[in-house]
Amino acid sequence: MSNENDRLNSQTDREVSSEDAAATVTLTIPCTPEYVGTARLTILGVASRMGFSYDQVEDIRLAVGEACANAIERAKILKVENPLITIRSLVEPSKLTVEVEDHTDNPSGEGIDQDKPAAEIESMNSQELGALLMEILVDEVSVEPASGGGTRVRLVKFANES
Amino acid sequence: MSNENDRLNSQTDREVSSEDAAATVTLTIPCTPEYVGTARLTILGVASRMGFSYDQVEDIRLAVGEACANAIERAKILKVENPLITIRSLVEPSKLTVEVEDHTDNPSGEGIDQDKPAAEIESMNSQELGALLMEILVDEVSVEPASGGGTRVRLVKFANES
Amino acid sequence: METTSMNLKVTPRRVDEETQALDLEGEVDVYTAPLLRQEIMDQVDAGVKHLLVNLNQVEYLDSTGLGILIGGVKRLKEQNGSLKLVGPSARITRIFEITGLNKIFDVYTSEADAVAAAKA
Amino acid sequence: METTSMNLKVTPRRVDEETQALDLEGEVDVYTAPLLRQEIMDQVDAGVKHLLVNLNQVEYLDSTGLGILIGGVKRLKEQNGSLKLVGPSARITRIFEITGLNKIFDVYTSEADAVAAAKA
Ligand SMILES: Nc1ncnc2c1ncn2[C@@H]1O[C@H](COP(=O)(O)OP(=O)(O)O)[C@@H](O)[C@H]1O
Ligand SMILES: Nc1ncnc2c1ncn2[C@@H]1O[C@H](COP(=O)(O)OP(=O)(O)O)[C@@H](O)[C@H]1O
Repeated sequence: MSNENDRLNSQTDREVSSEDAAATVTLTIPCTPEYVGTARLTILGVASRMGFSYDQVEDIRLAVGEACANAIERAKILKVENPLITIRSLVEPSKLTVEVEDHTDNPSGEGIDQDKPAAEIESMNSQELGALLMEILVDEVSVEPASGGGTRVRLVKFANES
Repeated sequence: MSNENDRLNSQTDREVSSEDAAATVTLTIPCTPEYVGTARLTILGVASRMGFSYDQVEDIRLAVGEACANAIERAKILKVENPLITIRSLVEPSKLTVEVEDHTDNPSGEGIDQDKPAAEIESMNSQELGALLMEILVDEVSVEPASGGGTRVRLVKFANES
Repeated sequence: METTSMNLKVTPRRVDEETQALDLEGEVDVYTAPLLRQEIMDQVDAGVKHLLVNLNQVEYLDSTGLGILIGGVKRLKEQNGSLKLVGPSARITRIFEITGLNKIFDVYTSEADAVAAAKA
Repeated sequence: METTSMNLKVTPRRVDEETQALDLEGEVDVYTAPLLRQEIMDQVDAGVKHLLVNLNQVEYLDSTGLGILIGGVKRLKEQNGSLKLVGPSARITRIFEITGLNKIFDVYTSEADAVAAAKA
């Protein structure tokens, strides 16, 4: 019996790991500041299962938070009544795609430049900073009109090679 | 100026508090064990904003986890293909209502008795334990057929009087 | 306000000739419970007499996990051994109390107490 | 693996004649940023010269919060004072670096260093 116990003690610790099958998680929240924290927690739950590093999970969480903040800003400017945001996470073995869709209005403007001098960074408003953060924090950002007259921001983060 | 600073130092700390307007948060996840943790995080986000105590938030989180575990058990037994769970949280000033809806089958059986002797508790299966926990942890539990042939569990937790 | 871990880690650790500990860390839920069941079964199959399940680092325990612990208690009792729980948080102690499971589980604050009780 | 707080708490604290600290705790995001803006404005209105924003207990900072800190830096510079950041986590330091905001913010590891720099 002492031999068997030794065998048990020498076995490596087992950990549960995600099966990483393709799956979709969809969250709909009011397009208001109070609920962005809830969206970030949901994304934390989704991304944590995927073998991303701590910093990568935080990057995704912040990028999604920025996309939500943008949507809230648009809804406020356009005075949309009871606006909603839908956050759709597509989990695949190779990547996480998060679509943040609002039903406000389409954004104008171009992509933004990542190599601004300090003076220009200082004069950026927080929406521009948010767009810059999204560009830096995830691997792909695209913005397109959503069906039904809103904006869909698609964020893609690739999983680690292993 | 030193007077003004004193005034500032003596002011009570300000905290941001929720406005508690009626709002709905909807989450759809695969009806599989991997995603129950994501549902619990979302519920944590919703309930944390509502002035519940730490224990009350944990109670709601566990009750929702149990409702999801039940749905997963049913989907497994019934061999539903690509089953989903929808978790709808209705946030009102006086209470949080969480509906956990699956598209599996309707549950049979009655409500369960909270005053069992030890021998009977020992022989409960985990689904029965889960149902017992829901009954204890939230203020109201109801189970009803969902439109489209599944089960909807409705959990209600009342906010603290204040 | 809340520490969240998405996983469960189970580390077997030998205590003495006839006592084995399982150190759990994380969440025991419908996702991770099969791992706990397997680890307990491995111990039973290896002929362990007293099993201490260390809940000190467990932050979430649902009915699936409770069911597996109850099953473990029964299995070890059948072979004249014991399964004891060590160091649950206030939150998890509360779950044992409200479900009446404190009537079934032997719960100890410290591992030393649990070992002493197993030998008594 | 992650400590989450849903709120922001801002506590003003006097350091010396012309220096005031704001101790932040929690998340600075689109929801809580208006509170931070108000607290900074209150300090500016009260005529504070040097403002130290203590980020030690801040676990999340988004573009809304960054925008308000940038605004604070500008306002205090206008009145020949300063706004300095103290004790950001590795995570938040990284955010400053990748955005280039480390070129704009004066960041110090300890409050003592920030006070000394303000007097220099
Ligand atoms: N939803 C969005 N996702 C990504 N980038 C966006 C989004 N909305 C706006 N932007 C970007 O943010 C920047 C600022 O946008 P905006 O505040 O509308 O300023 P402007 O209209 O003056 O360019 C623009 O460069 C735009 O490309
Ligand atoms: N989704 C559910 N929500 C609440 N209680 C449920 C649910 N499903 C089953 N139950 C309860 O759990 C108990 C056990 O259910 P089940 O495992 O189906 O056992 P049985 O069919 O043998 O009664 C029953 O008392 C039933 O009322």
